[in-house]
Amino acid sequence: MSFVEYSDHIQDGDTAIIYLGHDSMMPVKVQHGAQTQTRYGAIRHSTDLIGKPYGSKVTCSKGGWVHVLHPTPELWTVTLPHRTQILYTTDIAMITMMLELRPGSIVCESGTGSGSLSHAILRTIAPTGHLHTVEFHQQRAEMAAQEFKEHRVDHLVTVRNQDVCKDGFGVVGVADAVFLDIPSPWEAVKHAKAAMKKQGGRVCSFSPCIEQVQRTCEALADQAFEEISTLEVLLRVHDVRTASLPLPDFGSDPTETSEKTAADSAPKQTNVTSQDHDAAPRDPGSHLGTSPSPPNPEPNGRNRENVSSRRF
Amino acid sequence: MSFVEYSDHIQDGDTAIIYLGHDSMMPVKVQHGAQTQTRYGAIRHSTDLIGKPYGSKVTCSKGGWVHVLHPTPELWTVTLPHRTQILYTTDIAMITMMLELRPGSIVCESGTGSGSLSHAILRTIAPTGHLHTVEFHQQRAEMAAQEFKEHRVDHLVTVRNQDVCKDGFGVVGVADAVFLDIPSPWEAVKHAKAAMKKQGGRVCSFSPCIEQVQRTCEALADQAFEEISTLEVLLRVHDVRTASLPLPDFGSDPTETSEKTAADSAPKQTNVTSQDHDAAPRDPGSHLGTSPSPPNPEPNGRNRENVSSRRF
Amino acid sequence: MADNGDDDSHCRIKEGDYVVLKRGDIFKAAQIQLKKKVIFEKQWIYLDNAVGHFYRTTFEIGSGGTLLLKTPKEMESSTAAKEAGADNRNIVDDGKSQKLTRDDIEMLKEQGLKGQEIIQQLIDNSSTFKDKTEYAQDKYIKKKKKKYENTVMILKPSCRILAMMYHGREPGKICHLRHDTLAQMLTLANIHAGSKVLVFETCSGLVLGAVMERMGGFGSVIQMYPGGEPLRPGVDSFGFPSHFRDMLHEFPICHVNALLTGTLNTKTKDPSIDSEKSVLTAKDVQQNKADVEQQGSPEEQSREASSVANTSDDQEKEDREKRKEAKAQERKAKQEEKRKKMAAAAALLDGRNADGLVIAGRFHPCPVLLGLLKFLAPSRPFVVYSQHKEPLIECYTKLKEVGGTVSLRLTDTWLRHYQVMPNRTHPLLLMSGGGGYLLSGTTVAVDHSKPAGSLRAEEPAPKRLKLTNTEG
Amino acid sequence: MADNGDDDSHCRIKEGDYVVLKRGDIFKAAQIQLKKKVIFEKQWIYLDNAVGHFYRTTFEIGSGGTLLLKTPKEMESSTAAKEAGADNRNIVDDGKSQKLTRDDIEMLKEQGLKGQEIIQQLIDNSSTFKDKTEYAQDKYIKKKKKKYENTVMILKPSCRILAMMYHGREPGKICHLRHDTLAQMLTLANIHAGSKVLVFETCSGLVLGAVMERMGGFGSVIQMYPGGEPLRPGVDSFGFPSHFRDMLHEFPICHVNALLTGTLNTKTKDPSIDSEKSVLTAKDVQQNKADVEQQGSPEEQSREASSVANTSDDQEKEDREKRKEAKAQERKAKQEEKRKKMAAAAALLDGRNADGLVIAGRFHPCPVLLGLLKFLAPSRPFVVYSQHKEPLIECYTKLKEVGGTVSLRLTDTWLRHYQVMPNRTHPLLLMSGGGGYLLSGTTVAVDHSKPAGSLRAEEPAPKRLKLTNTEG
Repeated sequence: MSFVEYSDHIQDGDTAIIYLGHDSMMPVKVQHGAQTQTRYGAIRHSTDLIGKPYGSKVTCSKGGWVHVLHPTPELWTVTLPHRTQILYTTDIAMITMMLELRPGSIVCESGTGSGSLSHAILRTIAPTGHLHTVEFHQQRAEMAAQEFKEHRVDHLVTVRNQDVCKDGFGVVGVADAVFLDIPSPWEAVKHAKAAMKKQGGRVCSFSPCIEQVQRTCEALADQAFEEISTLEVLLRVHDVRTASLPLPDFGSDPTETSEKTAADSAPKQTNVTSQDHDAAPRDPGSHLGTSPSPPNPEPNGRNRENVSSRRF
Repeated sequence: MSFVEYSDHIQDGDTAIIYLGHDSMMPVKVQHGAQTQTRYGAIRHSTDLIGKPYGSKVTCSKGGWVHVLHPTPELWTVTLPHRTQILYTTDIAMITMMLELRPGSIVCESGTGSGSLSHAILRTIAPTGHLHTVEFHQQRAEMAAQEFKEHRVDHLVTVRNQDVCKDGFGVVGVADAVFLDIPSPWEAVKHAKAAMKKQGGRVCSFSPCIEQVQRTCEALADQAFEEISTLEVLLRVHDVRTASLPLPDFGSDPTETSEKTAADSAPKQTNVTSQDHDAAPRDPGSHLGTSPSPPNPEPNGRNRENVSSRRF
Repeated sequence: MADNGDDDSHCRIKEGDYVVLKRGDIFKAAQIQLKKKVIFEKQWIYLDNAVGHFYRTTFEIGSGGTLLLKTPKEMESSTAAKEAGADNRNIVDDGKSQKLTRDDIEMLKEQGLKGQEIIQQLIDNSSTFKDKTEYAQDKYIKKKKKKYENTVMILKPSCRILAMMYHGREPGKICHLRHDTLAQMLTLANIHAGSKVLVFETCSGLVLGAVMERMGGFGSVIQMYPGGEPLRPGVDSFGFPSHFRDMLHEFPICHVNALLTGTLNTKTKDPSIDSEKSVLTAKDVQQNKADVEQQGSPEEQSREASSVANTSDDQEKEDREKRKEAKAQERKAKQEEKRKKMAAAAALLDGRNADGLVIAGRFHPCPVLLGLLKFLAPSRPFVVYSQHKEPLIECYTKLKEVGGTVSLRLTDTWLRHYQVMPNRTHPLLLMSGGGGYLLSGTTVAVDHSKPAGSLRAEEPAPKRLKLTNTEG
Repeated sequence: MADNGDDDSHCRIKEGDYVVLKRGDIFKAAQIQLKKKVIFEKQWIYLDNAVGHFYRTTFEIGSGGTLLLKTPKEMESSTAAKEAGADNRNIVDDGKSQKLTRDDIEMLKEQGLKGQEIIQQLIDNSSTFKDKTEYAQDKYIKKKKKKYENTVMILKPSCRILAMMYHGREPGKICHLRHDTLAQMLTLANIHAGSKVLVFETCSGLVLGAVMERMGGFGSVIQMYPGGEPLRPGVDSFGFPSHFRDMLHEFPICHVNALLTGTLNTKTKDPSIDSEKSVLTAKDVQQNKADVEQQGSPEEQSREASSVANTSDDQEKEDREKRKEAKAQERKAKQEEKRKKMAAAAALLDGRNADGLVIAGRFHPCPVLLGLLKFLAPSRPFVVYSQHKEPLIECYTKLKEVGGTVSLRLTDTWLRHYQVMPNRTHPLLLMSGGGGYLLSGTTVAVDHSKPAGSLRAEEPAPKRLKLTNTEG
């Protein structure tokens, strides 16, 4: 198992995702001799997991069963231990597209946070790209580095524990894309520019408040980023279910036979398949972005095109 | 006919709404001897309209037909001559509820604009309420007054041609509700407060830009309005239609009979009733509001509760 | 409304008033009754002390549930942002930042500390508070305030407040109708004073009350109800002046066909001599009972059951006979009352010249709409609410088929709130979908040149037109 | 990507490059071919002069359609807000504020005035411009700029740009798939280098190209296509390096059942000696032709028709024979080519261990999904796009019934842009619904303890599991 390559079988040291039921999952570090408690009972790693194919159904000690899934950045996002507010898949998908990430991309990111986006970036840029991720909180930086190792993506990422607003990304002129998720992104814009390839690239900033977006847009424009755009993506989840609607009884009606037939021939209950949506988007951090575009170091257009987005 | 009372028959001097087809309507001033051209031919008012019941189908000179509808504030909103950007029904509905308008309410409004909201307010506060509407543009104020007369609601409204930010609403201590739709609503907040009953009331401001909303919220808070809230209502219109989806052909499959049956028994075309929505809300002016709450003239809570909303 | 500004008596809370209690975003309808406990957010409250104060006054809930006038602006932002960190890099999350235990807090409460004092204690005992960013500090205070502040504001009810209350507390009871959707309904149906409006709803009377509020006591509202008694507990909560009741009529839909075909007999005094009528009323009573049972009065059921089980001697038998007779009398009186009401409503409906139709609730809207549209004059708006889109698609398709309506629109609205604060402005959650769907349109005189297939729907049209001509 | 920063050759426009032309929000895919006219926004353009310049350079379109390098920042906000009214109270709308007539403007254009010069003329000749508010002035300039500015920017294609281009220009060709929805698909299906992905789409190859872009030349993409030839005109527009083609395989779904049952013969060299195979290929060719015709090559059709009509002498007959034979040869070669391709794809599919499945398009997704899910290994994601919600509800219900999947979600996304400008910040239109719906989920090993009713779906499961075991 690795977060950038599928395996068929569960091995010692893997991180697997236990699927307990709808919207209920947990990650587990697979270790010989270890046990994991679930609400359906214990899972013994040596006998229940190791050597089994991913996707298998595992019967727990209390007789209930679960499925064991291969980790993906998306499953990780909904199961990872939160050390900070995290980015969710809806925003991650949009950021990945707006930054035009692909295998081989060199990406700078700050802050690393809980690593939710980092894993998705690594998945997309592997096997030939690299992620430079900067986190000012030491404990978090260390935990992220540890996770990258456990998830076998550490060869694709450099974690730096520094203040991106003061010290930048630690690299210059290498990045195709820069992502900012920090309280004062405008202070990091010049570092973002410095980290980018001189031919240009894209930047995306994610902020909850409109004032942050405004200041970031200004800073981006000042640094000659072009085509700055701000956007928000919201996810709506539809529940599929069946509802019964009673029919009204207008009483007997001897004169209007057609009317009567229409009323009586209909069943007393009508089944409708109906979808209800979350009253609110699932992802707590909804998404607003400014997609700026990039410095113009030469008059004839070696421009970088950028996106910055913001979180609510 | 009046905009606050239904009549059954079309009379000379009425304003009627010609319904030409889906989303296609036009208003007409009914006059003995007059003609109105439509794409289906001419309508002669004396023979085709006057004396006919509202809702009638009228055959035009080219043989096409239309329906003649009784005017309502909602039909007026989609057919009125635009002298300004106007408020649409989705926002009007929300404003009416948030301002807690009802028969008898005394309301102040500025600007009058094209009178779209004014008509809806008058409908709701008749027969015992009153609308004080202020418009700084002289031509517009005059045209609005003229329309109110034609629509037989002039007894319910006072139109003032003045600058609300400088001169206020022309009334003091009478309003249950105040509505602002002006470029600098914050400059009118103190006048809104002055116009209100001393026991309190509600205010709503409608602005396109977030900066306007921010300044208005500040001004409202300064004037001791309480429970300021900002909101936006968006309308989605669903088209109902039927779509056909071709079925794939996986080829013959002699061994898996059940599979085959499943595939072959299905029709080649499946009808789905599907709804497409406007990619964007119908009402061009979408809606954001701040629902503030009101001055606190006495320590023990004679508060006014207010709403202010803004337009995009 | 049109009162002179100096008489503020209607702005003061009086005994008997229907009011709404509010704390934060939580609302609850109540009536001001002296010495009567009201439960709000798990607390017992006596509202006695509110009498005489202005509406929108905020009270602190004292010991024993009495209301104490809250001194204005006691704290607000006093605690916030005195010393704030620039970011959260120094905060190590070890779950040990709060030194007060749950027991400590309970003790403070028992000592009678007010909410705001408890919050200050929590702040003083938090090791990380001063390192938090201003933003995080604010969030912390808000959260704690919600938990420990013990105040209640008393509001005058309105359709806006009650709609928000129901949607927040018991959305199932109003079929998840959101207040912005209700606002659209009232406007799309052109509800206003002096008109004659049909309402069919199973939303606890919220929709009916909202229509009545918008009509201000002028005109007529006919509640079409599905059988048994018309249910509208929510209407009381609006606290309407008593004359508003004069607007309100009711008609059971099980007699709609009889009314339409002219076979409805509302003249008979004694239903027992009219066999058809008798059948109908028996049915009413039966349905009524079913409804009452549904509403949850199992006592009566069990009482009846036990009385059947315990028949042993004659005395009991006689008693039972007497009770039976009294019940029969009562039932008769009720039926007579009902008959009168129905006659009045029938007279209003008979002209088929109603000005508006509002449908909302758990019944399949398609047959309801097709049945009740017949009572509208031409060129009148109607609006149908459903929690689900599918049944409204059915309505739409059916109406297109049978004709007699124009301007059909199937819509829903999204509601978005924004937080507007210096440097912290942002959109909040988008509420959508859950607010339900609306089908709206306008009636027109029915076209006679339609193909035979749609004859049924076309049939009543000339009648309708004629009625409008003669009675309008 | 991982190039050294100093080699900027890949950032420069070269002959033969696939590029995207951009003006405002309008995009168009094109190829750089010397002396070849390209039509863009109703104008003929020659792209020759772009060669050698950096991507993202903006050109002015000169007379005759040649590109001229635009001098940087020529005007921008130079005209705006020099003298602005405070509000619009003094503006009387009489439709006479612009003194230049349409003819005047056409004349200016003919005189060779550039867009920005024309706009300045319009401003100078507007009697109301200086009375407009700053906001209104800006709006005016923007509007005119859009109309009269005559520039084009040349972009390097990407999935982001092409998705926006298709959605803006020809949404019908990509089944109204919006770029944010495409972004969700690529992420939900965990598309990445080194995996084996099945794609079934009728979105002009946009989805296929997007998947290929995300795989960067590593792994395999198998395009499952409905018959005839696989259609993917949009893939060219991505301008992939040639080795990306090595990833791409194709398999006609009409052979899926044969493949699943092991009756597919891909070994035979000459299709004429294998009757079953022959039937299948004939069908292919026939479908192929139908597709080509649909794609709009009526020339060939009419040529064939005319050749039939004009047969009169032997020479012509002979020619016709020859042509027929040549065609048959060609067809044979094509079939052989096709057989080889199919054999390669079949080998990839045979293991039933694909890593991802992406379905998008106009076919009913339910049978497509159920058919193609069989090729996925357990614990692999799949995602289905449909413009309509209803067919995905069917998929959802069916999958719940047959089992073998978890984490099913039916979703759509809303996209909202914001204008962020000093004092003019506001949300723009909300794009929703029109972007389509997604059903996503993850495969699992199929459960054997299900009731008999779902046996059919359960049947292939052990096979699938075993294959995974032996080949994984």
